[in-house]
Amino acid sequence: MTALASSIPPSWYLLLASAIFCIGLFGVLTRRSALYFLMSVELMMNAANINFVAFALYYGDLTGQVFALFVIALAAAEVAIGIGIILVLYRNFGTTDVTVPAEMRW
Amino acid sequence: MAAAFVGALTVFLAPDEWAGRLAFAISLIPFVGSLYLWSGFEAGGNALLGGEIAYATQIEWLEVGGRTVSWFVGLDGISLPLFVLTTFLVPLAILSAWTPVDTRQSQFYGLMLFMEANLLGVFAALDFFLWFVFWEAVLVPMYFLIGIWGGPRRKYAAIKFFVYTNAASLLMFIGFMSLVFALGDSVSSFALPEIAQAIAAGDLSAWFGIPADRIAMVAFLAMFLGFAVKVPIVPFHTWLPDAHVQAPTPASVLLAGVLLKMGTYALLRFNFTMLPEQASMLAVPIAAIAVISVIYGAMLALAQKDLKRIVAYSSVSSMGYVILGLIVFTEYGIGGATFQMVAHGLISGLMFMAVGVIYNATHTRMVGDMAGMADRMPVTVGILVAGAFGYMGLPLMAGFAGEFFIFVGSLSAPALPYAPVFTALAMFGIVIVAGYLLSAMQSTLFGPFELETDYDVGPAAFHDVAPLAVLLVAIIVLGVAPDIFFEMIRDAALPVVEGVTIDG
Amino acid sequence: MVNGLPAVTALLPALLLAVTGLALLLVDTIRPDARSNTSMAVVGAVGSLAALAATVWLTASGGVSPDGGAVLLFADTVKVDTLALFFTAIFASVTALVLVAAHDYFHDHANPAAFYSLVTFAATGMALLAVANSLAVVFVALEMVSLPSYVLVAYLKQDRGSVEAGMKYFLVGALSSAVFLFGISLVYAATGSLILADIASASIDGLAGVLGVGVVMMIGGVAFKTASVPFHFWAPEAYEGAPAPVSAFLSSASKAAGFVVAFRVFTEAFPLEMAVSANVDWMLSFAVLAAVTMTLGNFAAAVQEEVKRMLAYSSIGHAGYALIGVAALTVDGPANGTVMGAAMAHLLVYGFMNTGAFLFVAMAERWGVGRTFADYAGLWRRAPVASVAMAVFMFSLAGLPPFAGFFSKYFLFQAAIDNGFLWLAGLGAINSVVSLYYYSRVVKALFLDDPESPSALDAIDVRPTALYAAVVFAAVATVLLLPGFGPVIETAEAAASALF
Amino acid sequence: MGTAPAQLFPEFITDTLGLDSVIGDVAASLVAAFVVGNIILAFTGVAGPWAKRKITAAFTDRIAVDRIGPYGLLIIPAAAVQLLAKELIIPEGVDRPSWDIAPILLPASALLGFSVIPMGQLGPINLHLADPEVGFALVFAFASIASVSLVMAGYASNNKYSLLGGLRAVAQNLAYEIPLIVTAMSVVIFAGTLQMSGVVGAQTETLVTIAGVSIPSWYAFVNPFAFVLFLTANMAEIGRNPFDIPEAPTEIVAGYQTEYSSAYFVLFYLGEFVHIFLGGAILAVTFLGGASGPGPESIGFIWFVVKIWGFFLFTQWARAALPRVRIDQLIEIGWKGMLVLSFANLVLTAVIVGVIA
Amino acid sequence: MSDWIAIGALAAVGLLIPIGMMTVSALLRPSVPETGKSTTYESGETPTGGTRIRFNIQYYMVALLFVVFDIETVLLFPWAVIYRPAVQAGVPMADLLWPMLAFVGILAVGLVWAWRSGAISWARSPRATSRKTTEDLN
Repeated sequence: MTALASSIPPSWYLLLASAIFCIGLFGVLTRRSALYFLMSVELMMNAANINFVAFALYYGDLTGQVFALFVIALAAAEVAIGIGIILVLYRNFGTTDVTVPAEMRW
Repeated sequence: MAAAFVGALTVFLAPDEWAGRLAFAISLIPFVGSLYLWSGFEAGGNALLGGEIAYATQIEWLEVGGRTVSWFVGLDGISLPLFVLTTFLVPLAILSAWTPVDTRQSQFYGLMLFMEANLLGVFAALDFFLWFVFWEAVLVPMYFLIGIWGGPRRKYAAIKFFVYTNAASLLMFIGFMSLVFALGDSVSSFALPEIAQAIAAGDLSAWFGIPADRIAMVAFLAMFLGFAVKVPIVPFHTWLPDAHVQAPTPASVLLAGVLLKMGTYALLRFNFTMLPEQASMLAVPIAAIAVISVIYGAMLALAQKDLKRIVAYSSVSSMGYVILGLIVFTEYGIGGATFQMVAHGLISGLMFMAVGVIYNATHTRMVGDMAGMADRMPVTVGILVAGAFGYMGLPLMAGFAGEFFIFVGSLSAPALPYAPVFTALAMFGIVIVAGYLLSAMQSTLFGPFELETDYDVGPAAFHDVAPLAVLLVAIIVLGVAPDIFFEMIRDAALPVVEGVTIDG
Repeated sequence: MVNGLPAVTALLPALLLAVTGLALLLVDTIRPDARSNTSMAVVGAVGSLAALAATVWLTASGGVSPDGGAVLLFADTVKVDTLALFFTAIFASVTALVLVAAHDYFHDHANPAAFYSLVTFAATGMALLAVANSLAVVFVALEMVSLPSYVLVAYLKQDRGSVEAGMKYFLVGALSSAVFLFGISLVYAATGSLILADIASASIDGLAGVLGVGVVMMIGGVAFKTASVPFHFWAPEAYEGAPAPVSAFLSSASKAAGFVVAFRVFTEAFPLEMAVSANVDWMLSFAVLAAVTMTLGNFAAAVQEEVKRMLAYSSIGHAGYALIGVAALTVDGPANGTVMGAAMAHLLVYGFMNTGAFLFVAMAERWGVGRTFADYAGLWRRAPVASVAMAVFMFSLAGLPPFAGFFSKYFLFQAAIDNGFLWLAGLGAINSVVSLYYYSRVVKALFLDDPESPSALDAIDVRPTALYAAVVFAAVATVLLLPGFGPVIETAEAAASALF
Repeated sequence: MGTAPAQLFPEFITDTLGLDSVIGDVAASLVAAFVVGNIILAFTGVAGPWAKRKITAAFTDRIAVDRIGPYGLLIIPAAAVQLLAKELIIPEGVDRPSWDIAPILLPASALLGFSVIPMGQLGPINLHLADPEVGFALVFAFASIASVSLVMAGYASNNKYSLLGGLRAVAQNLAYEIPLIVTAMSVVIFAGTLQMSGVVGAQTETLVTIAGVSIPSWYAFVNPFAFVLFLTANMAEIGRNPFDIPEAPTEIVAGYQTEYSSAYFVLFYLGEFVHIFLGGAILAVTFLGGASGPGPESIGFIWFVVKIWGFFLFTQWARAALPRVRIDQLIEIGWKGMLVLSFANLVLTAVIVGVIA
Repeated sequence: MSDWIAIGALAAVGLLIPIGMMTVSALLRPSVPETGKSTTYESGETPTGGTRIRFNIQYYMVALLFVVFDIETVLLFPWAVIYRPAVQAGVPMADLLWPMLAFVGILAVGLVWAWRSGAISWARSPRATSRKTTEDLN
C-alpha cells in the first residue's frame, strides 16, 4: 500500500484537496438550503483530511492521520449540532432555506 | 490626608436615608483633616520645581512601557489653600442642600462626597495619571448632579457640560502625552515633578520628526485650550451659564467654588510651571484673552436678568483676573491669582448659596420679581449684599485682597509687555462688576415687596443661613488677614517666576 | 513545576471546568425536574470559581513562569504558561458571572441543565485552547468552544430570533472552522508538523506559498472567533438574537478565546522573523483587520437603536482594539511584549465590563422592558444600583479615565505608538471618541430621560437577586481593576514578552 | 500471535502460475475472488433457502419442499429462474437511481465482507483473499454497508411500509453496531492486533487441557459473556429474529422490500442470506477460532463451514422459537442493555488481560 | 502484493454478479405495464398521501447517540490494539487503563444523562428533543 500511495507526488494530493475544498466552497456560496450548506462544509473538512493523511504519509509521521481521525469526529459532532439547529429552524420558519429567516436586519 | 480620602470615599459607598446629616457630619472629617494638615504645613518652594512636598506619599502603582505610574500625592503652597477651600466649601454646600434637595437624597450626597474626594485628589495628586483620573472622575458626579437634580433644561446643560469638558480634557491629555513621548526615555515615570524638571532641563527631543520646541508649543496650546474650557475663558465659556443655572444650588456652589479653580490650578501647574518659555511667548495673547473675558464676562453679567446667570458670568470675569494674574509671571501676580482663586471660591459660593436660599423661598431668580426681599429675609439679603461687595473687591474682603495682589503684580510685570494697559482694562472691569451688582441688588432686593405668592415668604431656616454666615466670616477673615495663605502661596509661586525670569 | 506536584496539576483549571460540566449533568440526572435550577447554578458557579482560584494559585505560586518555566505536557501538545493562565482567568470569571446570572434568566425555562453544562464545556474548551501548543489541540479546542456556542445561541427553541441567530452563527462558524482547518492542513503540508515550535523551526522548501495560503486561512478562522472583519457579520445577529447571558459569554469569553489563538499560534508558530523572511506578513493583515474592524464596529454601533445590538457592534469595535495586540508587532520591536500584554489586559477588563453590560441587558429582558434606548429611559428610578453599575460599564467601555477601561486602552495605544504604529493608535483614539457618544446614550437614557409613560416601568416587579449579584460584582471588579491594574498589566506583559 | 498466516489465495495463484506484475496480481485476484464469490453464493443462494425451509418445517412439524429433485433440492434454481423471469413492476414515484442501486448494494457489501475472512484451507488452498492490517475493522465496515442499502430501498420505493422498514433497519443497525463493535474490541484486546490472521492465530493456543483433551483458547471459551453479547448483537445486525423488525412481514409486509419484485427481489433475498452467512463467518472467526479444529489444517475449511452452518441453524431456531421484539423494546435493549453490558465487558476484559498478561 | 487488489477484485465480482443477474432477468422478463400494478402497495387500499413525510424525531436521537459512540469506538480501537502488547512490554496496567476509563466514563455520564432525560426511550418525552445535542461535546 505504502509503495503504491507514495509513488504519487504530494502536489497531486494538494491539488485534489484544493479542488474538493473549492467545490465545497462553491456549494457553500451558491446553495440556499442549510442541508446542502452542511454537506459542502463537510466536503471542505474532508479536503483538509486528504491533506493530513497524504502528508502524514509524505512526512512519514502519524500525526496527520491521527488528527484526521479527530477531525472526522469533530465534523460528525458539527453535523449533529447543525442538523439540530436546522431542525429548530424548520420548526420555526417552516423552511431550511437559510435566506428566508430575516427577523433581524443584517 | 489619607483620612480625608477614606472618609469621603466611605460615605460614597454607604449612602442612605438621613443621608443629609450623615453626609454633613462625614464631610466635616476631611475639613478637620485638612485644617490639621494646614496647621502642620511647613514646606517651601514649588512642588514641581524641586521644592519640598508636604505629606508626600508615593506608592508604586503600575509600570508600563518603561514608565511607572504611582500613587503620588502631596501638597505645596499652591495646592494647600485650594485643598482647604474644597474641604471648607463642601460641608457648607451640603448644608445648603438640605432644603432644595428632596429626592433621592442618599445618591445626591453620595455623589457630592464622591466629588469632594476626587476634587481633593485633583489638588493633591502629583502624578499625571493619578491627577488625570481624579480630574475626569470629577466630571462624572457633576454630570449626574446637574442631570438628575437640575432645573428644567438639565439634560441639555448636563450633556453640554459633559461634552465640552470631556473634549477639552481629551485635548489636554493628547497635549501632555505628546510632551511625555517627546521626553522619551529621559523620564521613567509620570510623576509631575520629574517631568517638570526634565522639561526644565531641556530634555525635550524631537519625536516622529517633529522638532522639540514645536512639540512643546503644540502641547502648550493643547493644554491651554483644554484648561481654558474648564476655567472658562471667554470663547469657551458658553457651557458655564447653562450648567450653573440648571445645576442645583449645592452643585453650582461647588462648580463655581472649586471646579473652575481646577482649570486655573491646572493652568498654573502645567502650562505656566512646566512650559514657561511658551507661556511667556504667548503672554500677550493670553493676557488679552484674560482681559477680554474680564470685560466680556462683566458685560454679559450686566445684561442678565437671572441672578444666577449674573453670578455665573461674573465668575467668568473674575476668572479672567486669575488668568491675568498668572500670565504676568510675577510673585504677586501668581500669588494673587492663587489667592483670588480661593477668594472667588468663597465669594461665588456665598453668592450662589444666597441666591439659592432666596430661590427656595420665592421660586424665582428673576431680577425684579423679588424686589423687596430685604424686609422679608433680612439676614439672607444682608449676607448676599455683603457677598456682592466682596465681589466688587471692597477692601477688607477677600476679593479685594486677591485683585489687589493681581494688579500689583501685573503692573510691575517684567515678562509681559503692555502690562499697564491690560491692568487698566482689567480694573475697568471692576467698575462694570460694581455697576451690575449694585444695580441688581438695588432693583432686586430693596424697595417694596411685590411678588405675590400663595405662601408667605419668611426668613430662611437656620441651616440655610448658617453656611452663608460662615462663608461671610471666612471671606472677611481672608480679607483682613490675607497673609495666612499668601505667605506660603508666594514662596510656592516664586520658583515659577524664577523659572521664567531665568530663561525669559 | 508547582512545588513538586505532578505535571497534570498545571491543567487543574481546565480539568476543574470539565468536571464541573459533568457534575452538572449528573446533578440534572439526579434531579431532572427542572427545579434543580438553583443547585445547578450553584454547582456551576462554584466549579468555575474553583477553576479561577486554581488559576490564580498557579500564577501566584510561580509554578509556571513565563521564562521557560512553562509546563509542556502530552508530547508538547499542551503548554501551560502565564499566558494560558491569564486567559484562563478571564474565561473562568466570565463563566462564573454568566452562570450565576443564568439562574434568574432561565428561571422559568423548562430545562436549564443543558445551558449550564454547555457553558461549562465551552469554558473547558477555552481553557484547553489557552494551553494548546499544537494546531491539532487548537482546532479540537476551538470546535469544543464553537459547538456548544451554536447550541447556546439557539437555546430558546421557540424564539424565532434566537433560532435565526443560532442558524447564522452556525453557518458562519462551520464555514470559518472549515477554512481554519484547511489552513492548518496546508500549514501541515508545508511544514510537516503541528507542534507550534516545530512549525517555526521547520524548513519550508518551496512550499512557502502553501504556507502563506494556510496562514491567511487561519487568520480567517481567528477573525471569526474574535468577531472581527471579515467574519464579523454573524456577531450582531448572534448577539442580538441569543439569550443575553449567552451574548455576554460569547462576546467576552469566546472572543478572548479567539485572541489567545491569535496571540500564541501566530507568534510561536510563525515568528516575526520567519513571517517577514517567508513574506507571510500576518502582522500587516492583522493591522488592516484591526483598523477596519474597530472603525466599522464603532461607527455601526453609533447608529443602532437597540442597546443589545449596539453592544454587539461595540464588541466588534473592541475586537479591533485588541487586534492591535497582534497587529502592532515588528521584528524585535521595543514594545512587542508591551503591546500584546496591553491587549491581554484590555481583554481582561473588557471581560468584566462587557459581560456586566450584557447581563444588565439580560436583566432588562428579564424585566420585560423593551430593547431600545428609549425603552431604557428612566430605569434608574426603579433599579438604581443596577443602573449605576451599567453606567460604570458604559463609561469604562468608552474608556473614561475613572475606570479600568481607560488604562487598558491607554496602555494599548501607548505601546502601539512605542512600536511605531502611530496611525493605529490614532485611529483607536478617534474610535474611542466615537464610542463615547453611543455609550453615553445609554447612560443618558438610564438617568436623564423620563420614561415615555409612567407605567412603562411597572413591568419591573421582580428583583432577580442572582442577576443583581453578577452585575454588581462585575461593576465592582471593573472599578477595582483600576487600583489593581498594576499586577494585571505586569503579569500580562511578562506573559506576552515570553512569546518573543 | 499464534502461527504465521498461511499463504493467501491470490498469492497462491500468482506463485503457482508464476505471475509477477500488477496485472498478474489483478488477474489472480479476480480469479480468486470469483472462486470465493461463487462458493459463497452456492452456499447462501442455493443451500441457504432450502435449508431454511427444511429447518423451519422441522421446527413446525411440517413437510417442506420435496417435489423437485431429491429432497426438493432443485426448488431453489427453479425458483431463481422463475423469479428472474418475472415482470419487474416499478411503482410510480420511486426514487429511481437509489431504487435500482439498493438491491445491488446489499449482496455486494455482504459479499465484500468475506474478502478479509480467513475461511481456512481446502487442501493446499487457503481460502483467504486478503489480510490487511485493519481487516478486523474492515469486515464490520463492510457488513454495515448493508443498512445503507436497506434505507435506500425503503426510502426509494414510494411506500409507507418500506419507509418504516428502512428507518427501522437503520435504527436497529445503529443500536446494535456499537455493542457489536465494542464486544469485538474486547477480542482485539486479547489478540492485540486487527489482522484477521492474527485474531484467528491467537485462538489456536491451548487454553486448558482437561483429561488429555486440550481445549483451544477460542474466545467463546475464554470469554463466554462476550460471546453471548456478540451473538445477540450479531443477530440484530443481520436482522434475523427476534430482531427482524425491518422486514416484520406480519406488521409491515416485508418492510423495505415490499415494492421489489423479480430480479431485484431475488437480489435482496440473496443479499440477506449472504449477510447471515457473513455474520456467521464473523462470529466463527472472532469467537470460534475461525477454521481451526481437530484434524490437519488442510481441512480447516470444513470446520469453518460447520461453524457457519451452526450459526445458521441457530438463527433458524431463533426464527422459529423467539417472538419478535417491538421497535421500542429493540431500542431500549440496545441502548440501555447491550451498550452498557458491552462496555462493562470491555473494561472487564481489559482488566483481566492486564492481570494475566 | 497489495491486499487491496484482492479486496477490490472481490468488490468487482460482488458488483458484477447482481448486475449480471439484473441483465439476465431484463432479457428474460416480460413487460406489461398497467396502472393497477404500478400503484404502491398499501394493504390493497389505494395509497393515500405521499411517503416524503416528517417522521418521528426519535430516529434522529438514536442516530445522534450512534454518531457519538461510533466515533468513540473509532478512537478506542487504537487503544485496544496496543493494550496487550503494552502490558506485555511491562507498562503498568493503571497507566494504560485510566485514559480509556476516563474516556468511557465521560461518555457514560453523557449516556446516563441522555437516558435519564429520555433521549433514548422510544416513547417521546417532552424533554428529549431539547437534550439532543449535548453528548456531542465528547
